Amino acid sequence: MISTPKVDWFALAPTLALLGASGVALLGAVLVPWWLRRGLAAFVTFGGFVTAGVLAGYVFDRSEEEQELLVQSMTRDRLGALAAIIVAGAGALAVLVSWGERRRDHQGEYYALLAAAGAGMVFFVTASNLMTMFLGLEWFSIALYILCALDTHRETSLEAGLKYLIVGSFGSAILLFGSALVYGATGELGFSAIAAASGEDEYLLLAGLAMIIAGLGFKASAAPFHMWTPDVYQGAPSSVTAFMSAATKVAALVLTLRLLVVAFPEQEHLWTVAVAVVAVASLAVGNFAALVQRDVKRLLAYSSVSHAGFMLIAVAVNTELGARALLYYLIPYAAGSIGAFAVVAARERELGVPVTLDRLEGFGWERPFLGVSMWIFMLGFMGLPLTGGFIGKFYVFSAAYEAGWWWLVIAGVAATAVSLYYYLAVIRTMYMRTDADLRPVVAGGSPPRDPLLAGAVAVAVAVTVGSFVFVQPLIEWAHDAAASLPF
Amino acid sequence: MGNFLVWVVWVGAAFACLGSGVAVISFTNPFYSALALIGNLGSLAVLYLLASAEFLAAAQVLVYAGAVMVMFLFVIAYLGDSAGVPFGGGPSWVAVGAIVASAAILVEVVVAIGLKAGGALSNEADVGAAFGSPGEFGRLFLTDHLLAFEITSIVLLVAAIGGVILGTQTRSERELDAQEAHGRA
Amino acid sequence: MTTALIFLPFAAAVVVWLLPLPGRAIGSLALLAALAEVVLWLVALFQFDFEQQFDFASPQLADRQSWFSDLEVSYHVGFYGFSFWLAGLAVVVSTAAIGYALWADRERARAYHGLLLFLLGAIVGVFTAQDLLLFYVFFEAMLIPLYVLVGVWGGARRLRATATFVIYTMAGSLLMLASIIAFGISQGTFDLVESGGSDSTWIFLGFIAAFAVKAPLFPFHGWLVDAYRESPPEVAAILSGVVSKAAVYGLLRIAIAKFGEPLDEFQTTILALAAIGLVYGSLLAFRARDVRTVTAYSSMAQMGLIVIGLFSLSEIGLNGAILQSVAHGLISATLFLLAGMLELRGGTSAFAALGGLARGRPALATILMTTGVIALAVPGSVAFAGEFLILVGVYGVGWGWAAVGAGAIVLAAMYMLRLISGVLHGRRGPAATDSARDLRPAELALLVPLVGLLLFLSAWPAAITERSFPIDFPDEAAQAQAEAEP
Amino acid sequence: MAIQAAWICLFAPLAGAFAITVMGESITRRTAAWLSTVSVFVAFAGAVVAFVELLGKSAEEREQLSTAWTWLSTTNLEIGMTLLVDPLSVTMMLIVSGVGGLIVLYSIGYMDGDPEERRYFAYMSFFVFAMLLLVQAGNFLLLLAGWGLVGLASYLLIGFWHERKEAVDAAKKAFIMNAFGDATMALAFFVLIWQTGSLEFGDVFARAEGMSSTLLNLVALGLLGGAVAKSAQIPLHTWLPDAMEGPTPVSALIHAATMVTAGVYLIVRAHPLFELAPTIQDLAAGLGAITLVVAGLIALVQTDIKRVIAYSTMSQIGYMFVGVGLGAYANGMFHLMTHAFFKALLFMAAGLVIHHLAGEQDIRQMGGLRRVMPKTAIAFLVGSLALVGIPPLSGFFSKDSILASALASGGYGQLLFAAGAAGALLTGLYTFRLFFTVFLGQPSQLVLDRDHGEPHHRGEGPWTMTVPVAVLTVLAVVGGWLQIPDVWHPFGDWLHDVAEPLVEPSVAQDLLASALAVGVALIGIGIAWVFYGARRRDLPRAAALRDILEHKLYVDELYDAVFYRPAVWMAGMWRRTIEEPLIGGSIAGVSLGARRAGSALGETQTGYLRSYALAIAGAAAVLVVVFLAVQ
Amino acid sequence: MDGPDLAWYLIVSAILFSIGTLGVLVRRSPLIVLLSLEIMLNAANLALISFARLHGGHDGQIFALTVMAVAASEVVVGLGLIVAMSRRRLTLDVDSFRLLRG
Repeated sequence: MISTPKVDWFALAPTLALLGASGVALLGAVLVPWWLRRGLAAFVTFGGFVTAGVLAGYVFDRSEEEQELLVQSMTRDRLGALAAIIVAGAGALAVLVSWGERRRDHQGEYYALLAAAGAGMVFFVTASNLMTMFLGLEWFSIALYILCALDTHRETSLEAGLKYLIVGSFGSAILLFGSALVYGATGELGFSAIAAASGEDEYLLLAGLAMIIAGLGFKASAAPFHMWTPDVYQGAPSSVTAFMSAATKVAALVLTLRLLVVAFPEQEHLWTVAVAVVAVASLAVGNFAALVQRDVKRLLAYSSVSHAGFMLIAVAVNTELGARALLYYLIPYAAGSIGAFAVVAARERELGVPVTLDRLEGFGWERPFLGVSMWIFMLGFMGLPLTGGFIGKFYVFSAAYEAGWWWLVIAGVAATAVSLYYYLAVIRTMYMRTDADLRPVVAGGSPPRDPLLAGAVAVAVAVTVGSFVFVQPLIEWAHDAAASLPF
Repeated sequence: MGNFLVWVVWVGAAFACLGSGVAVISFTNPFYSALALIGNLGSLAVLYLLASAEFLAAAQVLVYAGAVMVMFLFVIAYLGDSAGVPFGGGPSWVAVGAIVASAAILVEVVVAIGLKAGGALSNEADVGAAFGSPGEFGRLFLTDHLLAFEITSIVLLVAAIGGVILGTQTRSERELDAQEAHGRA
Repeated sequence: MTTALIFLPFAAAVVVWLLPLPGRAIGSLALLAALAEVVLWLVALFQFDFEQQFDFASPQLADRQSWFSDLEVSYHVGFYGFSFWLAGLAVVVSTAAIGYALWADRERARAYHGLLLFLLGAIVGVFTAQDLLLFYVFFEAMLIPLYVLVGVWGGARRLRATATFVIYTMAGSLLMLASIIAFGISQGTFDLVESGGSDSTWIFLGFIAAFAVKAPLFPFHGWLVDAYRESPPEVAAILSGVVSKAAVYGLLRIAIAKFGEPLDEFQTTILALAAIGLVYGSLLAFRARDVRTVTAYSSMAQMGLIVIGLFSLSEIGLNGAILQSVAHGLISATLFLLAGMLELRGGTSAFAALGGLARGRPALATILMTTGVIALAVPGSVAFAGEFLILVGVYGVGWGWAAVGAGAIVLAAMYMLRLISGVLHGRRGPAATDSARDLRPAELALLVPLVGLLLFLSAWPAAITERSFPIDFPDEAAQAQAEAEP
Repeated sequence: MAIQAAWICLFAPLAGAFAITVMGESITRRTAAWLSTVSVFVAFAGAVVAFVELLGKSAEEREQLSTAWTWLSTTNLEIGMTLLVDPLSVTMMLIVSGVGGLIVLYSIGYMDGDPEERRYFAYMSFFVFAMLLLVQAGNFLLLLAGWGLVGLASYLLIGFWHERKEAVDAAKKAFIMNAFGDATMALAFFVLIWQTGSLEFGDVFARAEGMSSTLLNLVALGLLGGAVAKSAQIPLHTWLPDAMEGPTPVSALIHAATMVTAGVYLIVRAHPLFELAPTIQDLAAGLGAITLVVAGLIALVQTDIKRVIAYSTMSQIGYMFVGVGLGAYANGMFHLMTHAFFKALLFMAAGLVIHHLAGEQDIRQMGGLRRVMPKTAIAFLVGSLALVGIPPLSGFFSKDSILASALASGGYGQLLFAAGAAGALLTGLYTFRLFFTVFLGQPSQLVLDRDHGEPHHRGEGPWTMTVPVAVLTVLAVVGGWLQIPDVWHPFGDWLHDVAEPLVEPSVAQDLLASALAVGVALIGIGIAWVFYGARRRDLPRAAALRDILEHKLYVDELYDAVFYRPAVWMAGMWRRTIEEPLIGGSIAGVSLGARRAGSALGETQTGYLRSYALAIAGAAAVLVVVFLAVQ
Repeated sequence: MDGPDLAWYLIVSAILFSIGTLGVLVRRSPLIVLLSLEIMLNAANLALISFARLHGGHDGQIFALTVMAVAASEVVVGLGLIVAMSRRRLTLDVDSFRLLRG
């Protein structure tokens, strides 16, 4: 006789909402007539993401005390809830961005997979044992593999898909083996249990930890595990890239934080340094490589690598302030990257070709709103004032300095200085070419109107700027979320 | 006596497993590699058995060696010659690095194990007959690891959808082919 | 009050951006907003209590509002005597610049005027910020509009100019950010009024780096010439006249007010850099080939002089520095606007192409001559008063500095006279055709107020010096002077 | 009352200048001219009122200070917009505004027809204002302000004809040399401020005793530097001859009567400081002596009528320096005054000639003008005699009083006396060389042409030009009678309280000095007659000497080589070796390096999927190793 | 237990893992790369199972079972991709996919 376990459905609600949306969209893809599919699927998915966000908000509100459910399968706490909110928001924006995409095949499936991936992430950030972590990871990863390869008629899309799939599976295989070693060393899967059990014997544990860090570093696209990032971001459909760049990072970094802080407090002296080194590597690689890029999506991909570096600084300091910094940083960053890729997508649809820097020439004057928005996103990435990106960097550096990692501050500052060059290059091409040296771009007629995308961009701008003005509330959320970790 | 038999079986299985593994990555023709993998999985199943994971052993044979590999073979057959490509090659530093890296990982893990072997590895817990039995699995999957179970199913579902999507030819592809055909004509 | 002074331009900028009006209309609107800002400043002038003793602990017309509490960062603005004059300078010069933009009828007027107003707001913010982070925010916020203004509306080599300018400046200010963080975290608050002093050399140098680039001090002036040469004249006016003064405020409010030991430690070094910059700038200005470059290098020299005044750490020197800041702001703004007007006529400001413009153009000749002689600090002019105080102050540190400064007066005479003669005197250059008419009433309406202010201050420099530091300057400076006193 | 008069005196000319500038085209040139003239004469009226006021007072109450507003102030230094009215400043006010008024009046005729008359008169009024500010200033900084502003005015007026490169260059040169003087004075003031904490004359003089002798010497030296620059004494003398590029009235006013003598005024004004630094004061006298001789020599070889007079100005100021340098302040000032009269007279007479000959200034083109313009000839003769110091004309009394003082002040003084006597000889020589060549002999071709030219060039010029000349002629004659040794000396008494003389020559010395001076002067005239008047002898060939003299002792070339060229060279060198390669290059280098690094990283991104996996595997392996190793 | 020490199981799994790694890193045929990935996952499984045996807890075995499912899913997607590529007549050689680089 099996005693049915007590499941906290409320904690699972966001995930379930998205799963439901995904299911409906999937059914719609087969059942409803073709002309209705796109609308239905998009609507349902959007609704799913919004619902998930709202529910996550409730969860955030209702769980001052974190509690582990189902023998540490997952944790219900504000950290996960906040991350879930960000992911859901990113997903909702991604849906808006995707709408204008003239996708002709697999419309229903596309949205279904988007929702599924979202669900996977929303769950992933709450996972609190190695198994659920691995499963959640595979869950949204597989969905993303498919999404990347979805444009089967585009060779780059297929290539991106294959690269992502193989390298990703390789990464998760290493993660898995690492988990196995950790399990072997402690006999436990749950994070807190591992923390409790570890200590009597280290070597297997350390080997495992190293491999796990590698696996998670892959997902966070931190150097030197980043190399798939530019290729995949460039090859994948822009809306997918937008979603990936924002949501995957949130999920990966939040879970990295949770895992390292909860499960490996004993090994702090090792992983903090390791993460710090990885962070610096990401800063260097991301920024310098971005300098010479011509393709905008690729450029943004490298920039996301460098941002992973900034956020990993916050992880490395391993303090409550660091966690706060990370969680704050994620908000404007997610908004900014979705917005930026959305703008790129708009230009892509306008021209029907991949967007290189040259093809952005004069864009700022042709489409003032998108141009200014791109401006703001770039400012945010640069970490200039009037955008949340500035406060984010400020917090990260403060955390680093407070924890005594002054050389991380210097590294971050230097990286920022380098990054200016290519972010400004985007602005420059958008605005600063005289009509004389404007090469005629292969633009087709008047730019297609896309209110939904514009709306998404507007929201992203609002978040980017708003997070600069209203720091206090956001930082309080981040504070509460960080408080649920045992520092 | 049983002991000796166990030893023989174990060594045999282990070597079969390793050998087939090597075979998988050294055949030029994926078809043979796939077959080798089946052997590999089978011999692994034996090792599982010896590690008193009966249910897993069974699952291994059925699910893996059965379903999955069949699909593999089917696809390979579907692809035909186009499946065959040069063995390795590419930039030499990749190959060198590959060997070095995998060797390094091996050594490290072995060292780690060896360091631990001095400690706990030799005296494992004694377990009852029910250990690794389907019943246990069922109970655990419906209680403690309910989530894991559900998620697994979701993952499989997503993968299935993916397989379908990627497997079917899309309108855009068809048009592309048509254009190419037109271009050739 | 202060808040209104800061945010009026921002609001106006937004309005200008959003209103779909034709160029001239937008320009006039922006000009109105700027004039309103001037009026607001005058109102503040009467509210400001110059009798109150000067004390960094008590800014006047202050507003404070917590921004985020966990790191003790707040929106805290307020005025001191000296910063009040700097703000006034900013307001006046920006107004003239906007007027010029209206007169020159820039294309894409909405963007242009909006950015100018935005810039004005940011500058006022810098001069009033009483919180380190807020200061940094405004300090950087100045950069954003400047980047576009130069990059979009600038001259032929504007792209290189902007890239150099922005990255150079940012490199400096990022170091400052590091210092700000270090300072704030170690102090437990980022509020300038509440936080105490620090003795950390590195933090000090971080700040110095930013201000040395902004001023600029030798050898951090790599961005200077290109930026001043390529940007639209009115932007160059603001850039050299006002933005560089952000460095003055920063050095005074942060570097000098907060750092005791590092100050004494590096005083000589910085004085040396400033002195080198002074001579270097003057000499290069003397060989420059066009009005803009002369003005560019001369403002480098002048900033060197101002920094000398600041780092004399004597009350006299500080007074002189502030007076000279205001004077130089007005002067270089006028000169850049004049250069722009010359370019509007002849298409160039190169001496080779100009010359002989005095004949038949009395207004142009008078304005340029007046500004020029004030710029070369003819005794009796406000610039002279400023330099005199600065050098008196620095004499207390060492007579050598004063000697160098006095020598620089001669050099200034040399390059300024060269500029005047190059434009006005001698044979007519190819660009000095009859189509190059005398200044128009509109242009005079822009320039006369600036020159008028210069003359007024020449007659009464005490108007500023009596109201910058209404008592003996506190702490280090006073001691320094006391030691210097025989 | 005296004070109000002084204020009016100061600001009337400024108002005139300002009005002319602002009204611009809206008034006729003639109106502008009269506006300026009136403004200066108003100033003169103010001066006279002040003078009378002071005469009425007892010697003690004659010094009055009035501060209108605080000009420049910091918490421990306050400098007011302060006027000082005392016999000395009133004397200067009278000279400046009086002679100035006459010269402005003269300009109306002289500048008639110039397209930019308005500007000219604005400048003139402005100059008078600046000069009055200089002499009325109640503290050193204000004095320096006036000091600089007269320099500015002189720059503007020398370069008045700005199409002419020579004029503009001369103007620049004058300004920059004076700027140097300003700088040295400023340095002196720095010392004073840090030593005495004030720039008020009274405080400074009171507290100066406390200063160390080195500092005192430095201060005096700085002041002397300013004086030398302004008064064109060796070694800062080269700008004055070039300044003759300006209109002749300007030369008369600025470069003869008023501005160039400011150095003398400064020394008298600051005599307490100089007396505390006797070496420097002697140096001043020495420089004066050298200048008076050298300038006299150079004047011998000049062929430009104005330049001859300019050099004679330098030489006469040399006399004044000798005087004040030896502490005979009143005598120095006395000579300053008489010199203002007769030198202005000479210039304006020369101006008449030039005006008559339509701008010709080369004396070799002139001759026999006596017949064409007799009145001018007389005026010029009077001026020359006064300059040479023939009794009973003004120059005689003033110059001989200086020589007497020199004779009275010991060995050094007698040395200077010798120089002065030699100077007297030279004065006679070059002055009458000029007079004879220009006015005697046969009319030159040019003269004849002009004479038979258009009728309105007949005669000697409009009344606006002749009247001032007449007035000055009278003054040049009677101006000296204010002070007759052993008879009466109101001038000396008048200045006695301001600047008490250090030497009181005895009667014998007076007579000896006069006799010698007049004697050598007559000899000089005689030589001039021999060579130029009666053409009895040919000039001795002294090419080398002549060369040196014509190049003003090569001082210009010296400065060119020592200051100007090095500056230019250094500027160019810095641009080439620092600005472009280092400052500019560093930026380019950095950005290039960054891009290089970027593309290098791009290389590693080979696109080979397996290399990506390899990176992960390798990194993981390294991490494991490190972790195990550290443990 | 009878039979060899658990350490030997682990060593086998380690060797197997590195064989798989090697396969992924050197082989150019995507199919064989997929197979090698399978080997890596199975190596992990072996480790899990033997550790489960060591600790006498079921977690390891459960984990292993889920891993099987995950491996299957990866294979499905991978094969789907390969099929799609072959439809586009791309040579099935991972080294040939280099459109995206730099």
